[in-house]
Amino acid sequence: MGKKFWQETQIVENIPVNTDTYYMKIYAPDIAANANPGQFVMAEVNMLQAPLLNRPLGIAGVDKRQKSITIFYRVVGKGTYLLSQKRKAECIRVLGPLGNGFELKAQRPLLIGGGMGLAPLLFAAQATCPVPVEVIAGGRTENELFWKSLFEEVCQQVHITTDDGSLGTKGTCVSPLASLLSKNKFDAMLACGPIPMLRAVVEYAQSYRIPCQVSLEEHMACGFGACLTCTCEKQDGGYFQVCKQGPVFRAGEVKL
Amino acid sequence: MGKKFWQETQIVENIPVNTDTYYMKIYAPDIAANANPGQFVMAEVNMLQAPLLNRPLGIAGVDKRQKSITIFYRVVGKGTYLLSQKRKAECIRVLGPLGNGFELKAQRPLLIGGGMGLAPLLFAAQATCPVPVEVIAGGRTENELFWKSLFEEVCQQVHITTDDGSLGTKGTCVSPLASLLSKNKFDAMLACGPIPMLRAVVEYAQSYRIPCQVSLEEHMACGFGACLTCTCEKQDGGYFQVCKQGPVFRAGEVKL
Amino acid sequence: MNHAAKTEMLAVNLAGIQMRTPIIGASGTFGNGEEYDDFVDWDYVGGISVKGLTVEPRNGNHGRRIAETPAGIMNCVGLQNPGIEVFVNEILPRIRVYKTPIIVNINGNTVEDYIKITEMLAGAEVAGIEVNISCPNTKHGCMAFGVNPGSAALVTREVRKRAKVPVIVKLSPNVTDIAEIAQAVEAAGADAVSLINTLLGMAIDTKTWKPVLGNLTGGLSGPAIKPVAVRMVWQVAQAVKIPVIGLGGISSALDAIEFFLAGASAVQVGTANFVNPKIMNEIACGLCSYLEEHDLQHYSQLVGKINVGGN
Amino acid sequence: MNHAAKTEMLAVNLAGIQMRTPIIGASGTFGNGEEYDDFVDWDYVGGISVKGLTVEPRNGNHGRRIAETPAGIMNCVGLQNPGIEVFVNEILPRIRVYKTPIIVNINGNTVEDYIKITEMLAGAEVAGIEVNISCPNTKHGCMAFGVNPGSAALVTREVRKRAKVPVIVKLSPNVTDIAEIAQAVEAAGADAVSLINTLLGMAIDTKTWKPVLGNLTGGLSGPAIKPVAVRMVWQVAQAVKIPVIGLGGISSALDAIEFFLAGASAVQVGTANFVNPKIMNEIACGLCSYLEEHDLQHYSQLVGKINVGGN
Ligand SMILES: Cc1cc2nc3c(=O)[nH]c(=O)nc-3n(C[C@H](O)[C@H](O)[C@H](O)COP(=O)(O)OP(=O)(O)OC[C@H]3O[C@@H](n4cnc5c(N)ncnc54)[C@H](O)[C@@H]3O)c2cc1C
Ligand SMILES: Cc1cc2nc3c(=O)[nH]c(=O)nc-3n(C[C@H](O)[C@H](O)[C@H](O)COP(=O)(O)OP(=O)(O)OC[C@H]3O[C@@H](n4cnc5c(N)ncnc54)[C@H](O)[C@@H]3O)c2cc1C
Ligand SMILES: Cc1cc2nc3c(=O)[nH]c(=O)nc-3n(C[C@H](O)[C@H](O)[C@H](O)COP(=O)(O)O)c2cc1C
Ligand SMILES: Cc1cc2nc3c(=O)[nH]c(=O)nc-3n(C[C@H](O)[C@H](O)[C@H](O)COP(=O)(O)O)c2cc1C
Ligand code: FES
Ligand code: FES
Repeated sequence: MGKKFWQETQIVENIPVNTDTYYMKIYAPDIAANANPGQFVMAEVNMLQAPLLNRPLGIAGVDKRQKSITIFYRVVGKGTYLLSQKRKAECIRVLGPLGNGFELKAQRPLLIGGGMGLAPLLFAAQATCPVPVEVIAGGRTENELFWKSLFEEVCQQVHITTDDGSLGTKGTCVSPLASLLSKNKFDAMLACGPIPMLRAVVEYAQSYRIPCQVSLEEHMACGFGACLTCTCEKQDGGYFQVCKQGPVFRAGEVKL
Repeated sequence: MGKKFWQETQIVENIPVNTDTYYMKIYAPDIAANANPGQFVMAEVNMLQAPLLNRPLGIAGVDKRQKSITIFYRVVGKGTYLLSQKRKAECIRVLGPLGNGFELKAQRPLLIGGGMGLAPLLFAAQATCPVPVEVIAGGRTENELFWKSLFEEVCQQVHITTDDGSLGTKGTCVSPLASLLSKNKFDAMLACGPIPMLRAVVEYAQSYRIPCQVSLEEHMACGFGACLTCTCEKQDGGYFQVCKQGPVFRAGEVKL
Repeated sequence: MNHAAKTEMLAVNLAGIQMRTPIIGASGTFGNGEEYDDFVDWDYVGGISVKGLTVEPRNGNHGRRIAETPAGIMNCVGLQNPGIEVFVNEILPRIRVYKTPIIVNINGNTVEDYIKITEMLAGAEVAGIEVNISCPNTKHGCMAFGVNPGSAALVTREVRKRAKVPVIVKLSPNVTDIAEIAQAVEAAGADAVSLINTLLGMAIDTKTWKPVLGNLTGGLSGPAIKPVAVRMVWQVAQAVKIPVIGLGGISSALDAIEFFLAGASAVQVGTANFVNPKIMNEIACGLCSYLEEHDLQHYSQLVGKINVGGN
Repeated sequence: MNHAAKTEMLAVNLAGIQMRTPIIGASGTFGNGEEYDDFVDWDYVGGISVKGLTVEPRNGNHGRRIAETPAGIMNCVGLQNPGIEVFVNEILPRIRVYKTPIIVNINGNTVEDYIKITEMLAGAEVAGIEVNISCPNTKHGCMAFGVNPGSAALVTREVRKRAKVPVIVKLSPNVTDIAEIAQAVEAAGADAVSLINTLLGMAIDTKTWKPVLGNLTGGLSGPAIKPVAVRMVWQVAQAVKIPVIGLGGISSALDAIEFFLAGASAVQVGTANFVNPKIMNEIACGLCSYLEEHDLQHYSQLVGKINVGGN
């Protein structure tokens, strides 16, 4: 983790991209200048009122010219609801960039993301470009896959899956893996999404011997290593701090 | 206190009238139909979050045609700040009408109000019309006296005072009393404002033997008689509940 | 769901008190019920624990009685009440018409006070007595009884001996070991316990340097204290066999369900009534919907069902 | 106000520890200070109470460790730490560069643990020892010591005998009479007391019927508990002569001032650091402005100055 910044700043844009998901752009020069794909920010939702804690949100991209960062968030509870109510030009405090991001040295990476797990992968895809990136983007229904066009801008190939088959292949983002892995020779897999999905991805990666990185989520109080509440189990006993040693881990390091 | 209504309703308008004071119109058919001048509502500020409690606000008027009530409130803390952030058409829950209002049988009443104390008096003036009403409206500076034109619509005479002399007579709303009372023969005095002001008004009323009613403020949890937290001292020992037996009292009843 | 289906899911006989729902208005926050008559459907109010009563009328505390705190309130009403006689002769006849069990919350400075008030209730048609040994807002007695197993048991025993109705003992959270005190009052004959009363708190005005409340300290209630209340209900439910009535910060059906899972056979709703005077009805309905969604026939299927093994 | 003026208003010698401000980072919430190096100006950090240490390394609790509550949080970290040796040899040399007093928060399951850890600190350059007898998140010991005057005194005495630096004893709020325990540790030689640690709480997941936290219960902290903390600081400050360090929910200068008025000679800031990593600096500056507005030369002019007479 490099230098972290606590920026008291402004919302540039906060607009819905579908029924429950929002796109937010925040003016944050220091964070934008230092962010790597896979890192996240802690965003204030209701400064020291209820709910109390800042919310962890993956950085989905930076605009170095506008000195801003972008995030995508789904409204799932009070904190994200309050975020969604904030207006353009409203003040917000945001802390970042936090955690360790992805290692992006591969020449032929495969990105696999489910739901909001696609947010950090978008940034990874942008950063990897012009190296050819392939992505599997999974969601519950078509409605969730506003991601498609975003990834198409920066990826060589975008595979879409939906639980209900309303767009792309019917199934989860794990479904296309078998055929993709047997067809192409990827030299890295980057995954972000729910734990059962990560488990399945890691199994594939191991059987094809492809180095795999996973990005985890845990409940966090501070986001920068001070509280020890965001633990995940090390493969060899003891705990990692997800916010500091993660959120991106090499597949073999952590118990999923 | 008559029947009380808990209305889950909508904000019709919420607009600033000066730097720290807002005018809010709330659609509330049952409250509008039953409200008397001097009564108040409890308005939700942040439903069961922090701050927890509803806020007492005097009813400044009703629009029977639009089935709405109007209130004026000054932003002094978190609750009123949150109210000020609410938008047109946003939901709000509001409880009322609460408490006992003014007795309005006089033929020549004098109304005396300081600051936000003018809110219930505006409703009283409207309700008393066409009986000729005279009002002394006091504030700290000209900026606070958006009340002037509102009262001019319904009063025979409006006397303005400001602490700094920026509008009307320099002084408090008590200053003009001596000369007004010696000139005219009022048969009722209705006062609302800070305690020291009320004390002074009551003294004048007593020396001129004019029946006087005062409207009090106290910190309230429920607003409808259930919690016993809003007490003021009875002249003869024990306590009144301001929300239920008040907020309007006859001058002799309460210790100020 | 229709009305009959709902009442079937929620009816309970609690330590001898027959209630239509397990959701009771908490003492001091539900007035004598009358104040809520414009708002609630009495069919879904399991009972009313009336404002705390004493033998003689009391004026309550001087000065400011309420302060807001983060996600809570502090009060120091100090048991303002008209005395037990006025209650029995004037108030009780008025509120019996709601046809919901009336539980009388009794308070005293001495054991004799508790004895006397119980005797004065002998002929009254009330459903139960709640012995408050946990009020933090009076100078003498009350909370003092509740923080010591011996004195808690003593008061319980004397009241139980004389009471004609079930006796609920209301416990103070301002103690090291609430389970020990619950066991003591159980052994002394309590038919049920209710917990928690308010946590003792304080606020100081940084403008005047004076205490915000007239009585210096006050009782903290509301959502802020819920985690402490759930923990204590869980501890007490494991320690005693008599029913446990849980309260402290309940303001939604999910909150109530947390208390049931922790082991409460019924709940009381306090501070939340001030913010939403219909909340008890909303909790009852929310509880029914939850039961339906989870294919449960009766709320008692939740009671004590916390799954503590293997996280 | 310039820097020199501010430090003059805030400097204090607390029970032998020379501090630039009376605002200390609370144990377990300020890491080892390093985590905050990007955010704070160390000149305004009165001291660091490091994350609780034990003789041997500890992994901490399994499962979820944090839950949000209304205006608060509950944690069950369970004293995850690298052990005292690693602290002394690796961490301490790194954090001494901040030139702010390092207070070592020590924990044990037995009196022998406390003795051993104190002895292992004998050669270390630390400013003070904070004896935590109030951690609610470990299966054995710790809080058990803090809820009983006898055992609290015993631990204090043994640590005091061996410590080369001032000894602060951190008290548990989960007790009937915190003043009694404060007096016991004072008599046993404590140089200061700090209070409060977290309130023991619990939350149950209504979806899974399991406890939300991996350790079933957790420690409640944050603004929600502030009224309880102010009350306890006030009670303890009247009962003892040694300095009292107040904490519990402090998240603004006005909050800190409330604790000073109640009798605290210094304060610690905990949970608020998570929400605003610069909060300790903001509190220091806010405190200076308040002093200036009130024509005060030093914050000690606030300490214990609550005006309880005649509301
Ligand atoms: C490193 C990291 C990056 C993240 N990036 C994104 C992102 O880019 N976009 C996005 O929409 N979300 C992201 N999340 C998840 C996001 O932080 C939570 O959805 C948010 O904090 C929920 O807040 P809330 O108040 O709305 O919900 P709450 O009311 O707090 O909770 C609603 C539900 O979500 C669960 N939940 C809340 N926080 C977490 C968490 N941290 N981990 C797991 N479950 C949780 C709760 O247990 C509960 O079931 C990320 C989380 C982490 C740890
Ligand atoms: C019957 C009644 C009618 C009222 N009518 C109006 C009105 O028409 N317009 C208007 O602007 N205000 C009115 N008030 C006052 C209004 O209720 C408070 O200003 C408001 O509740 C403050 O909430 P807050 O969260 O913004 O401030 P807080 O943060 O709660 O408090 C800010 C400051 O105001 C003081 N304060 C808060 N509530 C009260 C109260 N109830 N009585 C006295 N002091 C208080 C606090 O002690 C504190 O010093 C009325 C009060 C009562 C009791
Ligand atoms: C204003 C007020 C008055 C109270 N008076 C009493 C009382 O007279 N007797 C009693 O046993 N409890 C009394 N209580 C405590 C409540 O019954 C309840 O135990 C406590 O508020 C916790 O529940 P809650 O968080 O749901 O409010 C009072 C509480 C409040 C807020
Ligand atoms: C995540 C977390 C970890 C904590 N760990 C410790 C600890 O190791 N030792 C200790 O004495 N107190 C510990 N505490 C308690 C705090 O130091 C403090 O007493 C408590 O949180 C109340 O203060 P606050 O409300 O400002 O947070 C911890 C608190 C939190 C939130
Ligand atoms: S969230 Fe605090 S250490 Fe990770
Ligand atoms: S505010 Fe509750 S009784 Fe008056």
